[in-house]
Amino acid sequence: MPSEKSKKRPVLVQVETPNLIPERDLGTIPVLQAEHLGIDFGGLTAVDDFNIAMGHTEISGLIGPNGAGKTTIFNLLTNVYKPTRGTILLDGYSTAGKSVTEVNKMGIARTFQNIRLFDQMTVEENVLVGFGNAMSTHLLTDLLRLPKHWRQEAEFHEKALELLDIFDMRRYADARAGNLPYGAQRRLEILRALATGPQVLLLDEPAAGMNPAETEELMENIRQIRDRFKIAVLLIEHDMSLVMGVCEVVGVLDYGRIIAKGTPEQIQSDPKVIEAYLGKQGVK
Amino acid sequence: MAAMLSVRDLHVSYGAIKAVRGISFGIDEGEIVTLIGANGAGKSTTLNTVAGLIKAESGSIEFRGEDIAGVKAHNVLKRGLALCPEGRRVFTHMSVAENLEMGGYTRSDEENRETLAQVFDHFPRLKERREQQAGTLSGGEQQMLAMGRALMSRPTLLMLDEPSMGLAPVLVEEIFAIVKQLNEAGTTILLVEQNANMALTVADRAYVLETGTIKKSGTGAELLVDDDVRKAYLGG
Amino acid sequence: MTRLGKAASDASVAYRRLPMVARYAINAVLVALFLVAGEALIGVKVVSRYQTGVLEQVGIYIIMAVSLNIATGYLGQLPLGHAGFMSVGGYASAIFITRMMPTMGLAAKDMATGSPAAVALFVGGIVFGGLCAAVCGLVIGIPALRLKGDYLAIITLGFAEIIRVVITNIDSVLGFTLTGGAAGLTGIPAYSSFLNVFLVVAVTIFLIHTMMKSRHGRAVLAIRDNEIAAEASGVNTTYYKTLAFVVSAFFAGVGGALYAGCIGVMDPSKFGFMKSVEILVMVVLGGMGSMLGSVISATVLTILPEALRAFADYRMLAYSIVLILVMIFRPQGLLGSYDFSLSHVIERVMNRDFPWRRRRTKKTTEEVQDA
Amino acid sequence: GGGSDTGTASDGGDASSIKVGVMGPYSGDVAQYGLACRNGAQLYFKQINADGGVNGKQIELSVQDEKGDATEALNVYNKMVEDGVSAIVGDVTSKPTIAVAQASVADNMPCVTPSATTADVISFGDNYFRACITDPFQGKVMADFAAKQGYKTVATIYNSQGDYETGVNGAFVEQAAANGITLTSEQGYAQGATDFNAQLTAIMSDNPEAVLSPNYYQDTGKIITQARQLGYKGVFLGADGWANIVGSDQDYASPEDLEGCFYDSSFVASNDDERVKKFVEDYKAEYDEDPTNFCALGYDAAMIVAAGLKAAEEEGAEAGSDDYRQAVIDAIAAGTVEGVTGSISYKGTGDPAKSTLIITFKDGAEEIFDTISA
Amino acid sequence: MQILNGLQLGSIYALVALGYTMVYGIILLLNFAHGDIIMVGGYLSWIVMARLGLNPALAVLLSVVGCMLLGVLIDKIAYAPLREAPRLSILITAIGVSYFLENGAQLVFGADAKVVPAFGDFGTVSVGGANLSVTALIIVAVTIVSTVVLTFLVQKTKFGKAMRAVSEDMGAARLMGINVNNTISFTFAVGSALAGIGAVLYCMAYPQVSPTMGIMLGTKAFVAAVLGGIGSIPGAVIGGFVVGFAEVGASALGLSVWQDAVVFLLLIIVLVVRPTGLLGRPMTEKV
Ligand SMILES: Nc1ncnc2c1ncn2[C@@H]1O[C@H](COP(=O)(O)OP(=O)(O)OP(=O)(O)O)[C@@H](O)[C@H]1O
Ligand SMILES: Nc1ncnc2c1ncn2[C@@H]1O[C@H](COP(=O)(O)OP(=O)(O)OP(=O)(O)O)[C@@H](O)[C@H]1O
Ligand SMILES: [Mg+2]
Ligand SMILES: [Mg+2]
Repeated sequence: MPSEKSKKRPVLVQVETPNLIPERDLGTIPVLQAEHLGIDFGGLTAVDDFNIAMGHTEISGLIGPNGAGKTTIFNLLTNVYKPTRGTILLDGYSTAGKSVTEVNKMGIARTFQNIRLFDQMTVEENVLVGFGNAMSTHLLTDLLRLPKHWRQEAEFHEKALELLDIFDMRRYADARAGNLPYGAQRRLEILRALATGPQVLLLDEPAAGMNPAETEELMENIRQIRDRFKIAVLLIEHDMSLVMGVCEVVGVLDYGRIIAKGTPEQIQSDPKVIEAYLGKQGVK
Repeated sequence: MAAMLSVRDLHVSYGAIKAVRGISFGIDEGEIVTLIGANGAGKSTTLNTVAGLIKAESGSIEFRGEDIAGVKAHNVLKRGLALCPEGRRVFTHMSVAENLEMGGYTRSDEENRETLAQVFDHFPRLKERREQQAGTLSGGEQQMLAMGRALMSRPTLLMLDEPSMGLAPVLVEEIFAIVKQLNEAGTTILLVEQNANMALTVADRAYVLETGTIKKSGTGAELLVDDDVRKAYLGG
Repeated sequence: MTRLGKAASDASVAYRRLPMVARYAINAVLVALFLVAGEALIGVKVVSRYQTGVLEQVGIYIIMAVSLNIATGYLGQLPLGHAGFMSVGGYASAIFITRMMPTMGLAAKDMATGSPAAVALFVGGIVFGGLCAAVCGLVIGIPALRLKGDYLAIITLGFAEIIRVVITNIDSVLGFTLTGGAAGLTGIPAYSSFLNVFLVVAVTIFLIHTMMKSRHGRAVLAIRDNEIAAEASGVNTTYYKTLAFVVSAFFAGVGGALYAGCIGVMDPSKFGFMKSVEILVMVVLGGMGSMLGSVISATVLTILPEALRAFADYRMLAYSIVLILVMIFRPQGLLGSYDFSLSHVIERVMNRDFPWRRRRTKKTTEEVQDA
Repeated sequence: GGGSDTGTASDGGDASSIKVGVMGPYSGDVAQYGLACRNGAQLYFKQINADGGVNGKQIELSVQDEKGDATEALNVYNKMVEDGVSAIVGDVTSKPTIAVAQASVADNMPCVTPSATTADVISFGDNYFRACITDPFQGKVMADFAAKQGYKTVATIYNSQGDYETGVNGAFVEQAAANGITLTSEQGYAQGATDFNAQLTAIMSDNPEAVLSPNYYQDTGKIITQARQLGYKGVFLGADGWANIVGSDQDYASPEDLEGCFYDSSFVASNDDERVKKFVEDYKAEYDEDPTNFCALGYDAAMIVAAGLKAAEEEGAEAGSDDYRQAVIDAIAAGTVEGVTGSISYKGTGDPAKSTLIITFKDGAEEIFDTISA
Repeated sequence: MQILNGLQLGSIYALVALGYTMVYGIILLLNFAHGDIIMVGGYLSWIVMARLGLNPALAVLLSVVGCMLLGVLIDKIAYAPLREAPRLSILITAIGVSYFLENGAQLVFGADAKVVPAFGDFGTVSVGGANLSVTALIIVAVTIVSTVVLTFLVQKTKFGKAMRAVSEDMGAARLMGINVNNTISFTFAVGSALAGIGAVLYCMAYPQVSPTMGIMLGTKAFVAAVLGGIGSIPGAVIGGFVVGFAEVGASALGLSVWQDAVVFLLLIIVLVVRPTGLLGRPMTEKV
């Protein structure tokens, strides 16, 4: 079972590979594959016949007008919504019938469009909650403060700080997450998702509310995360500079259906996409 | 001509946190003025204070020659000053139509019928979804609803707090087009934006806010080419 | 691109910390000192019998408040049936101990002597009481935790009322003597003393503390702060909600067990909704999620009605006014979510980090915010 | 009035006074009983002080509220012991009284409860006495009375969460069976219930000749009113919880509805007995209201305590000593007190041997129907 | 016969539950003091009729107006300062107010129950052979009328919509030009007036008032409101009747000792099957 496998999977091992080219179509199983995915809300078909196959270290983008169904797709992929139709395979295993928690343990982590942090907890604690998947002490061990408890706490304290370093956030480690500036909150959410040890990271509008300078830095960070941990990233974004700058493949969604797919360049010049989404300005 | 809205030496705090530290600015009738600045600069705090949601610590806010500092939000609105708040804040359990109806709370039914038609012209999507529960709208749809709702009170000064946040590029364009349109139709506009590029393009004048104080001001065109501004807010 | 926050990390290295062993040792010594001093003062009658009695109740309500705080302050739910668990624990332990006494050759007055058999029976009794309450917590928790907010509140209230009706009626229905029915359970030996009540308080606080400062506790807090995000971060929300609820019920049962041994009578009608509310008031008044807050407000609110005796007929009126005023002027509770740590205070002293010298450090945090 | 009018604590009071504790619920939902007992007891002690006190010493009262809660009752008890009381009048309701009774054994503190009727109360030690008769005794009295009246079918309706009500009900049901009376239905209700129509409708489907309502007067008032509205014409039987149902300044059930019903009690204000008449007069003069059963029991409990103290004083025991307390207990156990609720004496237990009155309602007034001697 | 019993009891629960639901609907407060407001209403009726010997109509008027004012006053003094505070703090304040009213009433009126004189001699009517109490019929009728009026008020009037807007987002409601404090006061006035009506009906059916009478009545009505889906007006009414019938039904089946347990068990079953009560709107949160 994948969940058992993923339980044992060490988190955040930095994979040393010189080759950073996405391994699309290399004959390996896609890390994430969805087929004919669809969901209806009452009469509204929010998503219909959505297909995706992602390579293990691919950065893909999902764009589309407001209300196109992008966030809904994330909710389907993480089993927050049960799909009306279609299948989702993670590393070849179906996620059907799994709880949100189990899907996360299988290897899909996400952030939210409207930030959802553990506001009252510290930044480090937020990350440590994510590390929960990798921690293994029994309740009694913790209650009685056996040596194993101390060893594990120390180990993950270090790991958490290392992770925070990615976004240069170590200095915030003891701050309350809810008190962080907006941009830092968005970044912390990404780190928390990373801490759960995913194979696929879903980012819902990570650059929302960031100014262009911050966005640029974020772009760099996303690449860096992919390179260090060798995971796939799927992101939703309205900020075209980010999408065009970092994504290797982009899908365009409108009214719940994919209307175009391809490299950023292809998308940018697709008249359908310009009409439905980009507008004249979007093409800069 | 005296400014329509003039804010002088405004200070606002949340407990120990000083969010706004003595800012002064003015808006003339018919202008589009924008406030830009980084996260946490105090932009929303300024708008909320003008709208009467937050109490100022000190300073004066004059609207059409009348001091409105300390006037309650519902009375501020009656003077013709509407705020479309950050984060949309639509009434999630009410339908789109009911949300718009609430927007016209201080207006007569007849006036509302007219305004509603205009709002639906600006935002056809809202017309399509008039019976949908607002909470289930997508982010962009909710933003449109929030703007439409603010318009329902027929304000003379409309304050918009990050109206383009989370919107598709084509919609951002649309929103700014609407902003211009509204302005041309006679509504004075105070715009707070993260998307400084667009904001400066449409604005007559602009103020740059940094940690609760005004760092720079000028016409939109001036600031668009200002080096410091470009570096900090325009990513170039 | 990763620039390391150099200054900040230097600062954290420079800050001297107490080793964990020392922290626990200091606290253990303090608890021991408190117990020994208390016993001695009672022994020489500086602390009178009346005061000792009130102190024992203070200890019991501390356990009730900190245990409810798990479900309320830490898990973020609003259970209104805590008194139900208290009564289950009280009855279970009282029945267990009274039934076991003959078997173990103990008489009622031996329970106070501290002989090994009595101690074993005492421990067995309160653990048994706690376990029975925990089982009820499990039975209640499974359906209740599917609900949110006020619906959870009312369903727990409902369960507690059912527990009360059951305790009142099972004797007459099943035809044997177990709970004493409406007449109550009487003749419970006085097995709670100042010493063992406060020993149990210390153990309870220790265990709750260690649970909360571990991955399990963090999972519970995460659920409180944002359940959807917790689920998406791999927290098994069903498991941890149930766990928090059951642990909360367990300690409530322990509190009830001590109560039975302290008062000597169990009256089912006293464990209704109002008792649950009384405990909830302690938690909220102290500050949700603050263990020290719960301890302080349980102490104050237990002593307050006694202290207000001088107001005679007006004392309950005075009590209610105090309640309203405190909430109006300190809506976040006496301590908010602040929790006291002696070790942190000692560390501050070690690092000469005093409030009057903090202006400089504060400025740096402001700069951090502005950045 | 009330409150803690204690002086500073000193063992046994000073030479010129004797300290006595009076406890009960003076706030909370059973406060009316506590207050009634307190008024009765205070009246008696006031009178005895006016007459020169006990053995020339004034009685000094420590009056404490326990809200009807066992925990507070224990606190109050401990406080009183510390304040050096020589005896206690209290507690009032059963559970707090039991808590106090259990704790008081070790101190051998003489206590007289005016009104705790549960059988248990006096079983923990020899130091506890009560002024009232017990629940089971009342149930038995009424079952015997029902048999004597020749009722063949009876039903009961009682508060199933009250110890008093279940106590009387249980004994009645048992004795009724022994007396060959058919119990058609036994209906419980919850504490605080106000609507009894459902239970009464169920009872009336068998149309029993009599219905026992062993509840307090407030509930019984509603039960009888609702039953009559539903058209029930039979007899209602009750216990001393009924006392106060009519008279004073308001009627809990209309006199017509009560006509021909019976209850047992040890006190009725309309009694012709000279002692009762004087008590009623004195009480009215002091508090400007009619005394209830509880007032009378409080008064008698105080009388019993005073008699015990008098004997101990005369024996010359040292106030506050073990001997003194034992002397009080011995004197109470051996003596007889002519109280306003009858002649009270103890025969080896803390339960009094005293006569019981069967009271009925005739032409809108209470009247003694029978006296059942001890 | 038992059906009318259930209707009468259910009507009173329903009316009280409506008050809970109104207040909950707007500020998400479980107004623990609601039952005690009814108690005060009961005493007002008693004062007018028993103490002053005045007309029952005056008693009805004074109870309703008195409760209304009391409700608004409680809001202004105890709840309004806490609008921005955590919800639990207001809950505790409500508990404080509840204690205050109970103990205050006991000091003023004494602990013992007072008998409220009859509002009139209504007798019975016979319908199809059964004797029906007119009092019970009046009670049922008043409840139905109150529900209809209230539903209209909340769903159709501008003021009602303002109430809903305030309940969702006070800040946004202010921006719409809604006077939030007035709206909340109005809600308390309506909810407490319902308590006043409830008090009168209660005294008609069970003519006694005592300082603690609000506790049990309040708890049952609270259960009714939750069972129906708290915040929902028709839900409160249905909940009231369900609780009324459950109690009567339990007694009719010979389970009278377990009456309370039956009611709460029913509540639990309903909530397990429908986590937001019979008519409560599902609490979906868009992710
Ligand atoms: N729980 C729900 N119930 C009903 N409709 C829903 C629900 N969730 C989403 N929808 C609808 O599905 C559509 C897609 O919503 P979604 O949130 O996925 O849009 P999106 O592409 O993420 O848009 P945005 O970029 O504005 O965030 C919208 O029209 C929305 O109203
Ligand atoms: N309710 C609040 N309580 C405490 N502090 C607050 C609150 N709201 C804002 N602040 C603080 O006040 C400062 C100014 O915030 P404000 O929301 O006005 O900034 P902004 O310029 O609108 O930023 P953004 O672009 O993120 O919307 C920030 O430091 C923020 O943390
Ligand atoms: Mg989205
Ligand atoms: Mg802002």
